[in-house]
Amino acid sequence: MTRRERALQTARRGGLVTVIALVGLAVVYVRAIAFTPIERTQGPAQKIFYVHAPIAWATMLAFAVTGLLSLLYLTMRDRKFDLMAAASAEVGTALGIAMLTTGPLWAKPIWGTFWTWDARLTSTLFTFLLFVGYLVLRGALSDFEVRARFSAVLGVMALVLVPFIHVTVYWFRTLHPDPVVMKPEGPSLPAVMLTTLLTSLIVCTVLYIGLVMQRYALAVLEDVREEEEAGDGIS
Amino acid sequence: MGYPENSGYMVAAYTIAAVVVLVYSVTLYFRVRRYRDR
Amino acid sequence: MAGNLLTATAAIARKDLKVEWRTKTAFMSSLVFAVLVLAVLYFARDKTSVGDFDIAPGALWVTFTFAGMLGLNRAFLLERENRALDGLRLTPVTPTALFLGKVIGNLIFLGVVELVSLPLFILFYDVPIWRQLPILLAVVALATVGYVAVGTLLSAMVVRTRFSEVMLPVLLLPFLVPPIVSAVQLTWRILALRPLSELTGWLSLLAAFDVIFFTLSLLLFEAILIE
Amino acid sequence: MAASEAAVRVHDVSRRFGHRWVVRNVSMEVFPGEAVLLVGGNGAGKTTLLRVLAGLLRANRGTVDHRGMVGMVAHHTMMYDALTARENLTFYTRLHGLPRDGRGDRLIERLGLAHAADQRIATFSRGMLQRLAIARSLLHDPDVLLFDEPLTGLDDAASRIVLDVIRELKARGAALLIATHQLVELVGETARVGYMVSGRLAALEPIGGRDAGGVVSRYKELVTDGR
Repeated sequence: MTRRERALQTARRGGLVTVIALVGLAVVYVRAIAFTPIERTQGPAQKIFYVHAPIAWATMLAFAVTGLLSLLYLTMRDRKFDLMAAASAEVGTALGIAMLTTGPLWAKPIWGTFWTWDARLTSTLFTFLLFVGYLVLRGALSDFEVRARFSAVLGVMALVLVPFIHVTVYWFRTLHPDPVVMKPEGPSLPAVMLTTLLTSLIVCTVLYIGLVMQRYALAVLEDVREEEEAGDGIS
Repeated sequence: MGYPENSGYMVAAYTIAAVVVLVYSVTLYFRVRRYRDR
Repeated sequence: MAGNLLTATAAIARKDLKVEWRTKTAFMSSLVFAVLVLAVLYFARDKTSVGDFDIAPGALWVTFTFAGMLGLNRAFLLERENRALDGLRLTPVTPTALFLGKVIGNLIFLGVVELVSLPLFILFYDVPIWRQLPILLAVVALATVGYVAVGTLLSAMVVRTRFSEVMLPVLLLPFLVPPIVSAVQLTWRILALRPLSELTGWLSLLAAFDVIFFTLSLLLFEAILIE
Repeated sequence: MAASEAAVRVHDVSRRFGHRWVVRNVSMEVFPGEAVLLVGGNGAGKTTLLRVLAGLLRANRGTVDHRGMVGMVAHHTMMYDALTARENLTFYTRLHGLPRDGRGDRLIERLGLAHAADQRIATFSRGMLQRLAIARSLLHDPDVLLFDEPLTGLDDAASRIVLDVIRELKARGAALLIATHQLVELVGETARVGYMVSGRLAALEPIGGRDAGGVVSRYKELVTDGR
């Protein structure tokens, strides 16, 4: 099986996983809208939580995977890790867009403003910008070996930075009295709401896996084409 | 009913999330397919 | 071996500063930038509603951060001129010495920009600074070390791309959040003459950031030099 | 000539940039006191091979080992325009960890640059820069010297000085590898010629009394065989 065929196979499998996840998402939608009770104090807008939190989790998972793979690439120098890290970063950025749109839509009705500098929202924003920078750096480097090494360095730095950003933003946040009455988590979720949330978490994780498999396969296919175009190798 | 009437935000958030996820999934599928024909 | 590391680091820092002293381009642009930002922030607010006190810490650190970023790239653009980096790599100088030399060069460069723009800051914002100067300078030093270490590492990468001037801020800004937010918080408390106990939290965060990211940047620097 | 002990040994070296192999399966040796010419069209891989030998580029495959220190003179001077000739050499002396015994000044003298020792090299002509680059590459008494187009852009006087230095180095037992298009001047100094054709060492053979024209026709022969 050539590298190309293996990549196409991964892509097919990834496509299947993605379809399963999308069906799962539809199920979550139906369950959240029709079969989960409306929260008394926050109203239907509270249901955004069942979509926003899992997507935020998948986004952060994607970025963490990129960071770990970057570390692996720097130690093992295997291009597979570089291509996977890049795939995970792109998927994370795409999911991040959904995260950063649903977040404020949830904050507005619940907390009164589209953007409150809540620790979690802010640190996810900075993490998102960090990995947009990662993709921008990759785009600016044509030699694939330099691109792999430099993005791995940035990936590792980003991995270590995220906890720092969270602590900084959290300390910054709690020192100012919270202007809003209700805390997002509210009382611990009743069982039916919790299961909706958990299913959504699983679905979003599966979705991430399906998308990253496809994007990784695409990265390999692009690399194979580049190699063919470069002409003959060495004896 | 007693709870604030803000379902509009929910509808907006659910649609945007679905659109983003679907658009990315579909574009990814077609980006890969371009390499499949040869 | 250690002797060589010290002499090489010193030689690189000296050379950077001597070249900068001769050309002064980056220094002047950083300085002019600092004055402009201080002035703009000072005049761009309604004095009645926004007191000196509220804006001063933010103004100081926006000035230092952006003036600093202007100066960071120059360190490695210097090595790209005439491919001087190749010359360095032909000598027994280790990546560690090169990194330390560049960091020290950048620190001294930024230190001078900061020291020159600090009196301007005092001139613009009449905040009670004299008694607190030592602790304030300590905070300035701690924050600058943090972002210069990361900035030096990132600029070593960025100068090898086509648009390094734009790329450095894009990559560096997220890394500025911990040191700069801490510095602003500390500056605000220092200017408000708050007790030391209120400073320890942010000081420990700043110190932790410096130690972790200085070491990390040092370790990762070699991976950038390999061709 | 110590037949067995090569100064630099290259074994099956290949190097690629991205997916393109620029140097393919090159094996060669250069012996002390010998000058080897490396000829080939632009893009044949001469410069890349030299940079791999100098240790500036990693070989993706194969090995390079050299006995003793390496010096390199390339198209770029690897020095700092804002510094003077003397300052540049002092800087490199420090990086090599060498004693400041005036070796820089002696080399400046030897290469006919005494009159401009304290001028910034930004004001230097192409010939003066080339000679200063040679001085830089000789500071640490290297056993192996790599020249990339040493005579390009030099006037007759400067070329004569460079040729004298090459002769002197050979006499002192250094191993020289010279990539060049200026065959007329250098053929006389050469023991062997290496012909690079699209990344491969098509042939490495004694010059066999060939003059510049002879080497060129031999090269054309190899290129046609190659196709």
